[in-house]
Amino acid sequence: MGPADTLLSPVILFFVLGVLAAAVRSDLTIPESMAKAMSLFLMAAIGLKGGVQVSAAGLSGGMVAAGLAGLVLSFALPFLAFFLLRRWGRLDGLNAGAVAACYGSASVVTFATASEALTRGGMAPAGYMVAVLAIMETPAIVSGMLLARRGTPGRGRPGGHVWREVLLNGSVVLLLGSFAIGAIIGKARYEPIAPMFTGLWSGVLCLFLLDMGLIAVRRLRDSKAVTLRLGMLAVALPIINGSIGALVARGVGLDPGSAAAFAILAASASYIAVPAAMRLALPKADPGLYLSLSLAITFPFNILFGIPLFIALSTALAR
Amino acid sequence: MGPADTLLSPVILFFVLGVLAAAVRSDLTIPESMAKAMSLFLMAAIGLKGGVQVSAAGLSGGMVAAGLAGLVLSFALPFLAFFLLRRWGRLDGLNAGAVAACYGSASVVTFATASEALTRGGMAPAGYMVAVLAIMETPAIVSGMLLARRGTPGRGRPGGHVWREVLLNGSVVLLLGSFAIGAIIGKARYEPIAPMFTGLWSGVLCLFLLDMGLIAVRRLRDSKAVTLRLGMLAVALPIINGSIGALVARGVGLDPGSAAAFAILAASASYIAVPAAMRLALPKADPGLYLSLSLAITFPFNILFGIPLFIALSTALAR
Amino acid sequence: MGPADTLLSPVILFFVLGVLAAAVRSDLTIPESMAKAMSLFLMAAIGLKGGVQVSAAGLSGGMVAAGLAGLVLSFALPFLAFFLLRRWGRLDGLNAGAVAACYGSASVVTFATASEALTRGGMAPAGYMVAVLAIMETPAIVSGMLLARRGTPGRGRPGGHVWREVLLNGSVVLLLGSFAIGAIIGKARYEPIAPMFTGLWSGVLCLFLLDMGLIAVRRLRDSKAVTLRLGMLAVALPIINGSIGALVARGVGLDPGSAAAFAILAASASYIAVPAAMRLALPKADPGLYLSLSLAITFPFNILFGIPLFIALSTALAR
Amino acid sequence: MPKLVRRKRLEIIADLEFADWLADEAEAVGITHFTIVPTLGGKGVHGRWRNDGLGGQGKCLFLSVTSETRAEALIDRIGPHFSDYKIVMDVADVEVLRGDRFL
Amino acid sequence: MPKLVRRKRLEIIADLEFADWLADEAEAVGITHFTIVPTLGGKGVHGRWRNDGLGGQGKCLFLSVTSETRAEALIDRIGPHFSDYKIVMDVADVEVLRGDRFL
Amino acid sequence: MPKLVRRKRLEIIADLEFADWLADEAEAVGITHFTIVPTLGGKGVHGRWRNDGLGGQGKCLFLSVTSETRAEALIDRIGPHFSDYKIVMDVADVEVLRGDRFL
Ligand SMILES: Nc1ncnc2c1ncn2[C@@H]1O[C@H](COP(=O)(O)O)[C@@H](O)[C@H]1O
Ligand SMILES: Nc1ncnc2c1ncn2[C@@H]1O[C@H](COP(=O)(O)O)[C@@H](O)[C@H]1O
Ligand SMILES: Nc1ncnc2c1ncn2[C@@H]1O[C@H](COP(=O)(O)O)[C@@H](O)[C@H]1O
Ligand code: NA
Ligand code: NA
Ligand code: NA
Repeated sequence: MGPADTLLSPVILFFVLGVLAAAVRSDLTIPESMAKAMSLFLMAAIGLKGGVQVSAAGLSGGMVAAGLAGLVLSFALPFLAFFLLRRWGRLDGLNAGAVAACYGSASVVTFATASEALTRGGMAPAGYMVAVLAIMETPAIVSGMLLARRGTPGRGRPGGHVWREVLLNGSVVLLLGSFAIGAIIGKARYEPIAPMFTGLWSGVLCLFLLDMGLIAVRRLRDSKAVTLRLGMLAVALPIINGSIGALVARGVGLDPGSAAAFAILAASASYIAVPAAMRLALPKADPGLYLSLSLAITFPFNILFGIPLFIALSTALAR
Repeated sequence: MGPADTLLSPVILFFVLGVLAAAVRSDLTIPESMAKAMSLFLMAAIGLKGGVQVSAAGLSGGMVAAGLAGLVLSFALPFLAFFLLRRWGRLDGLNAGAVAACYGSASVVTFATASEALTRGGMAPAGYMVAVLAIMETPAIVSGMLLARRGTPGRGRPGGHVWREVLLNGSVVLLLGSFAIGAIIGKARYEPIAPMFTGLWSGVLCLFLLDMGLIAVRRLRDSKAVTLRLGMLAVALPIINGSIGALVARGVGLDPGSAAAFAILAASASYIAVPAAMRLALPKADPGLYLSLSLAITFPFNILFGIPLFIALSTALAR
Repeated sequence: MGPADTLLSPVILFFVLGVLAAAVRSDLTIPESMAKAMSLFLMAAIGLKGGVQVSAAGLSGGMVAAGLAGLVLSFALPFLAFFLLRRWGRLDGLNAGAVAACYGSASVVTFATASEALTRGGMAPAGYMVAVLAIMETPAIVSGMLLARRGTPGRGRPGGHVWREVLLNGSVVLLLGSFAIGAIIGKARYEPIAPMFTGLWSGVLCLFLLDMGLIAVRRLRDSKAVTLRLGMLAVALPIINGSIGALVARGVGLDPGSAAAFAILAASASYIAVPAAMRLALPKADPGLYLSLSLAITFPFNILFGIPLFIALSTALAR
Repeated sequence: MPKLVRRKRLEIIADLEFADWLADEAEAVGITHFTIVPTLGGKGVHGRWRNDGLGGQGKCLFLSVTSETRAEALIDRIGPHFSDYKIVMDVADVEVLRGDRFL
Repeated sequence: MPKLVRRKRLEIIADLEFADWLADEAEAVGITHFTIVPTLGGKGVHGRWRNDGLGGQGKCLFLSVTSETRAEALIDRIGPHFSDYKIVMDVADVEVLRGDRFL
Repeated sequence: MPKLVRRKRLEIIADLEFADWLADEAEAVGITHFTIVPTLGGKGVHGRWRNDGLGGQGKCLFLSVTSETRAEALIDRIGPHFSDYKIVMDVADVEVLRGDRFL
């Protein structure tokens, strides 16, 4: 499977269509609740399919190792990002912490697109990688907040809801819940719901990425806070984090497909779960900034270049 | 098909996931218009499939008998419920009438979940049971209103719209309309739309029940009017009504699968069509009360325990 | 394929159900964002399938000829419509121009319904007809505006956005974009997304036409501006335009299926893209008027009678 | 400001099912212009609610800018139903252009 | 109340397609803050409408709290278009904290 | 008009995620009634935004009609957070029926 094959898949082409449409200022828009419905569908489908695969393969040492590696990595990656954002990016501590949290966490849609590409290329990641995805969503929020709050006194703010927001976040609950359901029902009972969750998967991903393309460009245009230095970091960070991820995956002995998925989780930046938590935890941080960087720069970069890059890197490391 | 088999279906597990997520106060939510879209889909699909089956099997005496039995039962059940709600539940006449109307009517989603379980267990109900469902939606509203209005003088209120609301209610029109379309087109012309209405059926039901689980718990939490006595009645009434339904179904000679479906229609309580009508017909009645009882207690009870119970009862009675 | 066959398809029956439900004032409604989601789906699906077919058949002279014919026709048809609307319809120039623009342009859903009927009848139109559809959406807006603005001085109004609205209109971009994607990916890469875009096609069309039936009747009821004369023109114009279209299609040598589709494009009137543009370009024109004529009269006429008529006409002309 | 005239802005929060009834009552006192705005949720004496798309919970905001006389007439007419129908209303002074459009 | 200052609250009901135009016109008189609220339907001299998601029927409520001077300037500027573009507007007195944010 | 009494109408524009927090703070000063209205987009010092259903952009309009005392108390309580939480608020005079329902 060459990179051309990835780039010419309908999923990617719809993303490009969204980018172009927004770039020429077309009024094409996806209704908000349709976008939300599609993201709920994608999370349920990804969880179910992962769970069914784990139920078929059984618990394995690889699963535990990958889960622990994901936990540690998600906690650790923001420290490096924070350092780079402050020094090279010239960002204040508060915003650097918020941005760092996004890059430590992971993006469901990037993972979904990568799974799609890997499966098409005959190197489908292990089912348990979905659980790793869910595990990696949250620890980064903790380290991001620790970093941001050094020297920022907090009192009487809506922060009481933050831990709830983080741990009981809708996407984490839906991902892990669907994963558990998939593991309980197994392959036979998955059959009746397969036409929806497997059959529609790629088609829904197309329309969802169309929307992401539209939103990425529009957000970038509306935002004023993105400097050239920060824009460069939004490309450098996924390359750095993804390479670290690929090495760690190699270290814990994942197969090439799972290792590529792991690298992409490390490379990707959250633009749904973490921003929602940051708005409550760090309300003074600028959402325009961390959303533009993760959604409008890093996300397209990963979709178009990161996925083929880390597939190639993981394949090379596996030799 | 054992009860474990019912309880471990993905449909039920998604309901449980919704209940748990809301119980731990996760912020997982399904957008309102997605919920409405799914319920429109379910009603159209249920109607179409029933109509196609009737067109294949032809009109039968069983269909007429079941329809009449449903009509009479829906009208009669509120009287018993009203009596119990006033005496044991200590409810005022107005609210007792509104609640009784809900329990005389039926719940589309409960029926859909039961159909799913019955079909999986090899005892699919007759196609015409969909028409019985549509027939049973309305008569209970009439008796509920009669009961509630004794001694409640009404004037100048939006009641003029009530009959329209009842008879031309969106769900009744969509159910009966799709049923008629299914009967007209028959099996061959149903083929091109089968990937949507048959293929996606179970998958959509999963996400819809996820939402129902979330809403049931949240409604119960927000409502203040539900006493312990009323909560107990919300479990007793489906058992009583369902048993009556099972006996009547046996009396009119339905096959075990259809009889189980009939019992479940009797046991179920409406939380869409009837509440909408009650708000106009009895605006002084408390929607928090009748919605909490029917949606937050009786609905989960039926999904988790009522369906296996009445399948077992109808099977036993058929011997 | 007889006309009965067209009229008894589930797609048409759902439209009739919508018309009847609205006529008896049922409260059945499709949520706005569900309607928008379905129309986005239909446009993406129609574009993709056309593109895939063109990629299989290759570029052809027929495609270029049909495209040019569509371009010219869409520009020319409003002149005839304008003349009739002013003389026979007694409409002022401004509103006549706005209405004429709608009739020169085309309706995606009418085209989709016709494609469905033609494909079912074994005379599927050529894939490139989708591109013709997209081409015909815009020129009519230009001539409609020219006609309406004679003598209507314009200054300082939101007209600056009009050209953008017209050329970068969401539906045009999505149609042409999906067409291009379909042409790039070809048949093999279309497979994974076929369960969504081909499998669900007819089912979604059913629910969409249910909504159109509801809306058509409700709009007609809410509007006060539709006179008997205008109502008659809303039936006469599709017959005239469609016949011209059938002759032109014959002239450029299209196969009968594509010719029927071409005739239906000419006969149909836009009620999505053009009205959106007209509100900005001619804000003084009455949307109630042009929407009622195109959506509430011409659209149902075409769905129920126009499609079988122009299929028959094109078949006859091909002999 | 050019020709601004005083009017009353009526804001009524009621169950979505009552929207048509409100329109009829408004019409009866000569108020023929209104706009309906959706809501997401709220809280009152009847507890917290969310617009979850299932039966019984949707409310709307019925907005009408009208003359003082007609505003009074409508309040007189529907005021008695407020507690039965769980209707909440407030009236504010506003100014408008083209006063003839706001009767 | 702490440092409340008087401002004008502009409420404009217009076709959704005019939202960008309204924003541009507001910007031209120095109003850079606004919020857009959706609507479900309404009625006016042009009859009843519902926001049914298809062409030509969606309206929005354009809300801006601003200084009296700028409110006047905007009304002067867009008032002449009101009848052409079916725009409806009302102005109310409100009080705000942090007056410098509401220019 | 029959028994109309003066109250304050608080209108707060804030991130949707702050709705529960606003409700808690309102409750703390005795305001137990409110309605939440959705928004489509807007513009402020932090730039243009659209409610696109993905993280970080949804705002809502929190509406409460209450007594002057409680309105003041709420403003005193949450006012200091306005600039941190990007909250915008305005207060208007309104009149209501059944004053006891608007404390
Ligand atoms: N004072 C108020 N301010 C804003 N909204 C209110 C007020 N009172 C009631 N409401 C709204 O009207 C609904 C019904 O009120 P109630 O009958 O008091 O439960 C509430 O749930 C709120 O959404
Ligand atoms: N006085 C008013 N109060 C509230 N909404 C109004 C008023 N006048 C007009 N509208 C709204 O603006 C739309 C267009 O008004 P019109 O041009 O009169 O049809 C109406 O359909 C209403 O939704
Ligand atoms: N003066 C105002 N009038 C109306 N809405 C405003 C105003 N100021 C701020 N907003 C809304 O509040 C949001 C946040 O404001 P800001 O913090 O200034 O970006 C803006 O995007 C607007 O939607
Ligand atoms: Na990451
Ligand atoms: Na029942
Ligand atoms: Na045409």
